[in-house]
Amino acid sequence: MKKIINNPNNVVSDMLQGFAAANPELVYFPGLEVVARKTKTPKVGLVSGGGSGHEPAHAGYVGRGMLDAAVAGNVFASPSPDRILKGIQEANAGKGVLLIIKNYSGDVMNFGLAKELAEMNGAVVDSVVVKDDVAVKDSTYSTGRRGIAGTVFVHKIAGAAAESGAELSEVKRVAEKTIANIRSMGMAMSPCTLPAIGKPGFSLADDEIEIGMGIHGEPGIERSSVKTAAEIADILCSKILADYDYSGSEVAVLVNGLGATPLMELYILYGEVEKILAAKGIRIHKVFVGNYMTSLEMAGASLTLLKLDDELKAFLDAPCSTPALKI
Amino acid sequence: MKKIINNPNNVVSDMLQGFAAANPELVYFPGLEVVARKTKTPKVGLVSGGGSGHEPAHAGYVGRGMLDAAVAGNVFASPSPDRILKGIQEANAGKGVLLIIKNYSGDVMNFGLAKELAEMNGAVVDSVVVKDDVAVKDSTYSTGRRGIAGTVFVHKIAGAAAESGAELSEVKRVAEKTIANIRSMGMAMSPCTLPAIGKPGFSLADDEIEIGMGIHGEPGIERSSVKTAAEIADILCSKILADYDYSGSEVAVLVNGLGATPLMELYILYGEVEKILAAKGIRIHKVFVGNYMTSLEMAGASLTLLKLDDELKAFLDAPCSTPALKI
Amino acid sequence: MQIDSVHYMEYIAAVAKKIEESKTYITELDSATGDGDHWANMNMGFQKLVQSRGELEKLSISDCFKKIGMIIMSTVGGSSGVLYGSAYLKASKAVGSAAALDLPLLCGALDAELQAIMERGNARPGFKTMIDSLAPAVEAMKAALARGDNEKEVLAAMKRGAIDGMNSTKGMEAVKGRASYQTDKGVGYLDPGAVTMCYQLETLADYLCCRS
Amino acid sequence: MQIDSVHYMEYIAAVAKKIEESKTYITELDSATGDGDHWANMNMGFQKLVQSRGELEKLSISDCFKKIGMIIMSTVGGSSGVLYGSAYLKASKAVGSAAALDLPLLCGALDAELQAIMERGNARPGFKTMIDSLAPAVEAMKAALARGDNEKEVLAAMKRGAIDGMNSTKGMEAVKGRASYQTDKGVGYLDPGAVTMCYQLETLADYLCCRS
Ligand SMILES: Nc1ncnc2c1ncn2[C@@H]1O[C@H](COP(=O)(O)OP(=O)(O)O)[C@@H](O)[C@H]1O
Ligand SMILES: Nc1ncnc2c1ncn2[C@@H]1O[C@H](COP(=O)(O)OP(=O)(O)O)[C@@H](O)[C@H]1O
Ligand SMILES: [Mg+2]
Ligand SMILES: [Mg+2]
Ligand SMILES: [Mg+2]
Ligand SMILES: [Mg+2]
Repeated sequence: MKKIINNPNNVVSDMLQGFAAANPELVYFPGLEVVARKTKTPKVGLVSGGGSGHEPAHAGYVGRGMLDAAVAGNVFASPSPDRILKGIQEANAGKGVLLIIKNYSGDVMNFGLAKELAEMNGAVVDSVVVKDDVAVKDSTYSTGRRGIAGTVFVHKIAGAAAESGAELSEVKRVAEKTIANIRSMGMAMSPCTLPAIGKPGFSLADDEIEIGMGIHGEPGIERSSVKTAAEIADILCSKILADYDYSGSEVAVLVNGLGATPLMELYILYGEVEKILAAKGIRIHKVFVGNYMTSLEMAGASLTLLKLDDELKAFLDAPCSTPALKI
Repeated sequence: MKKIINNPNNVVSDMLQGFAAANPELVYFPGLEVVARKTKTPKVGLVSGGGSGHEPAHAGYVGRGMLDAAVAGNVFASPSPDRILKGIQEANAGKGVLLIIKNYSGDVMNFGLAKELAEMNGAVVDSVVVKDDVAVKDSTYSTGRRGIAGTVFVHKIAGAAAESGAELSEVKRVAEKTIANIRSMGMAMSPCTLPAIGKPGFSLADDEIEIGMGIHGEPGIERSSVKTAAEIADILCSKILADYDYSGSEVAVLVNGLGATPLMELYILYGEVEKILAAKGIRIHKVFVGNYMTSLEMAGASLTLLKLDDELKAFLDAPCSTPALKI
Repeated sequence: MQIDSVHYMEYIAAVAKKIEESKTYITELDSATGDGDHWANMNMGFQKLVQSRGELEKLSISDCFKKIGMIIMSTVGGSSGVLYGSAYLKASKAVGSAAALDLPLLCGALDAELQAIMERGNARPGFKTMIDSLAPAVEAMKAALARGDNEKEVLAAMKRGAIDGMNSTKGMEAVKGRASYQTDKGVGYLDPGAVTMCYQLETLADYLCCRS
Repeated sequence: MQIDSVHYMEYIAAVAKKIEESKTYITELDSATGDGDHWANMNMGFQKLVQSRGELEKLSISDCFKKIGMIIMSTVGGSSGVLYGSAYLKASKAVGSAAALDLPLLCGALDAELQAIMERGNARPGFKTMIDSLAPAVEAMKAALARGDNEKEVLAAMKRGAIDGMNSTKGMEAVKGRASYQTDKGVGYLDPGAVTMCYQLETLADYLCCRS
């Protein structure tokens, strides 16, 4: 395993300590692995988090216009309730706190328990669950769809709503509308290695890619031979457009890199996506291309579409200033 | 070769076409592979560029507060004089144009010839050459030091100077002061593959890294077994601090990823760098951690230090708004 | 027999060792059907328990369970951390003020763990989870106690139930957890959480057998 | 002999073929001492020349050289693009209004290319570059012409000079170009630019020999 790390078991705290040193406007709580804004403003607090290994998610999105606190678990492992509780406390300015949870049973359970604990302490806490990965069938019975890169749009829009002074119920409504309008799907070309394990969790042949793989290397829809950017764009778009009707609407697009895929390839992929959407008469309002929700050093990319209305557009375009996103 | 591309011989135009679609505030000239601002303002024009494969450099730095035009060559190959000439024309608002060149014989020769051609057409053009890589001995006789990630600081500071209305000679003076105060050094953990070639240009054993490697995979100072983040930080800092005296001064730090190295590792590396600089009494004014000057999908990182004075600090902190950097 | 905190922590130490040794196997199982971190999560938690052994031994069995639950919850993380955490917190309530556990009390504690995990995970037997090893173990233990079997027989029945239950996950389709993302729902693979649950129950039975 | 644009483009086509076939070897050389793109750069340029053959054949030899220079400069890029571009532009001036080239005029054109490359690259023989194949070729050709050798001998001398010069780069330390970054300055490797330069001179000599 070749990684720029010290002790494989301390990567999360080592990373956040460096992150905090690089971003003095934020405060880091070692041990609890929580990153929060230094100064509270009287507004609804936003907390997100999850396993580490998805950088810049989630600490990179803490700041004006987005999150108030991010809670990090070990690599690919949901943070524990006590950590999340600390995040809730840091984000709580008396106007209530909204938890933005990605739909993994670990995250749902840990954030759920933390919410109960916070409520016992008298905090007003509500939550939304992001499930945007169309590679997985939606379901209420089973765990259902995974939450992936589309989560960044929820951070941005709910963050702008909270910053605008909206109440908790309002911020939750906007967040849920956003979630309802988001679909994503990814593809991977190489595996990633958990520092504590030292070996890749799976392997792909030299000429093999996997369509629909999750951001923790969870299996996708199918393995296939290497495809061109145009073919990949077509597969991802078809899957997404078949799942939700974006025709005639205005959208925001996110072409997200999984960690080891260079920007050059992400722009080539976006070029193909843009052609497909244009041909379908889907108007593109705003585009994000880069590493927004990664999977350690996995090579690959994901595509996210968000259907916009005037309200969402205003919140998406609203200014924000975080380490990973400035608008 | 696993890359998200179409025809390996068209990666540059495919990329820039996608880039332009994602950044409508910029204009792209296909064939000449030039990206420029849509609207000229009466100021000194700044042009940079070089071989492709270093994204977001250089097109990503075109915009308010940084470059006016970026010129892309084929992957790792300097752009030709006719392309650069177009970049100069796009950047020229009658106040003169400054070329920011990385010190490679190809770039120096192509930008040099383009400068002559532009001057024949009556344009006022001057140039600066960035040579920040301490892995190479400085020299006037030979090609001398390579220009690597420190170039981004030159774009930022010269860009702010130009935006402030300074004259060409002033902008050049500031750019040269910046260049004089910059030192960088990198290390690589995996090779990269030129799309048109399809095979890696070199190979590193599973437990091997290369210290001082250039951003085109040019050889470094030594190959060694895998090292910890603390050891790598120590090697890079020692080399840089031995070459230039930063003691007691205030600096900007850039921990740059080469393309395939996740942000988690870059932050861990910065954490170690920060400790070393703090111990030496070097004050850190501003920190940049991310992929600013890459080498296709190479894994590795580089460290850049810039010594600041009040003038440079003001220009570094000045607002800028480009696809790759917003302040 | 009487099981107090000293005994229980001796058992925990034995499990920690067994888990530590099973890195490759457990990681492969979670990599095949999940995200590959189950061993890393569990191992971190049990190593931490072993480090806290001196302190935990001194507590009443109820407080010992409570503290185990809190340590696991905060160090393991992931799904298993919150599940085992909830389990031990409920077990701590179940054993009340008892100075030590006999087998019926132990069975009650395991049953409390089962209820806690099913609630927190909103899952049932048959979902291809750790529940599928724990539930049959508790059932078998209850039945043996009801039959008035002797201690060795009760523990043997519990162990059998855990092992058979673990093996039964191979043919199951995952409903909860990451294995549910698999197109084939993980059929053909044992559930890693069921395997580590079985390791614990097995080790507990063996440890107590040697002592009785 | 008389060399006009039709003949010259026939030679260019032969070089293009030779370069296209040498992908692995040239790429390995530039990877070992540079950044690995020399073949890709040169091949792109010569393929483009072949595509433009029909148009180039119709031009005067001077305009043909000029256009070749412009095409190479804009399609090859890198160091070699601007160097060959400058070379052909100067050669275009050197041949002036001649309708076709005899060997003395050809020698003058090659000498002009040499001067242009040395100026643009601010390099001299011995720097481990393409110059180290071209310079000795020009020297040898001049000497042969001065001696009054016959055409075959003149071309053979030129070819020998190019090949010996190319081989001499193996022992040289690079002063300019990427090989100069090597701790050992690339000693032990041929310079890729010298090799492709030699390919061109060799092919030119052979092509003209067959014709005379
Ligand atoms: N909802 C649930 N109810 C019960 N057990 C579950 C549930 N979700 C997951 N598990 C158990 O947790 C195990 C995975 O744990 P672990 O890998 O540590 O967490 P994660 O799945 O979050 O990575 C699974 O093998 C399964 O036995
Ligand atoms: N300053 C120079 N003068 C003459 N020839 C040079 C100079 N720099 C490089 N070369 C030649 O160019 C060759 C490399 O060309 P190429 O790989 O296409 O460009 P780059 O080095 O920019 O990648 C070298 O092998 C050398 O022969
Ligand atoms: Mg996990
Ligand atoms: Mg090159
Ligand atoms: Mg797991
Ligand atoms: Mg080269």
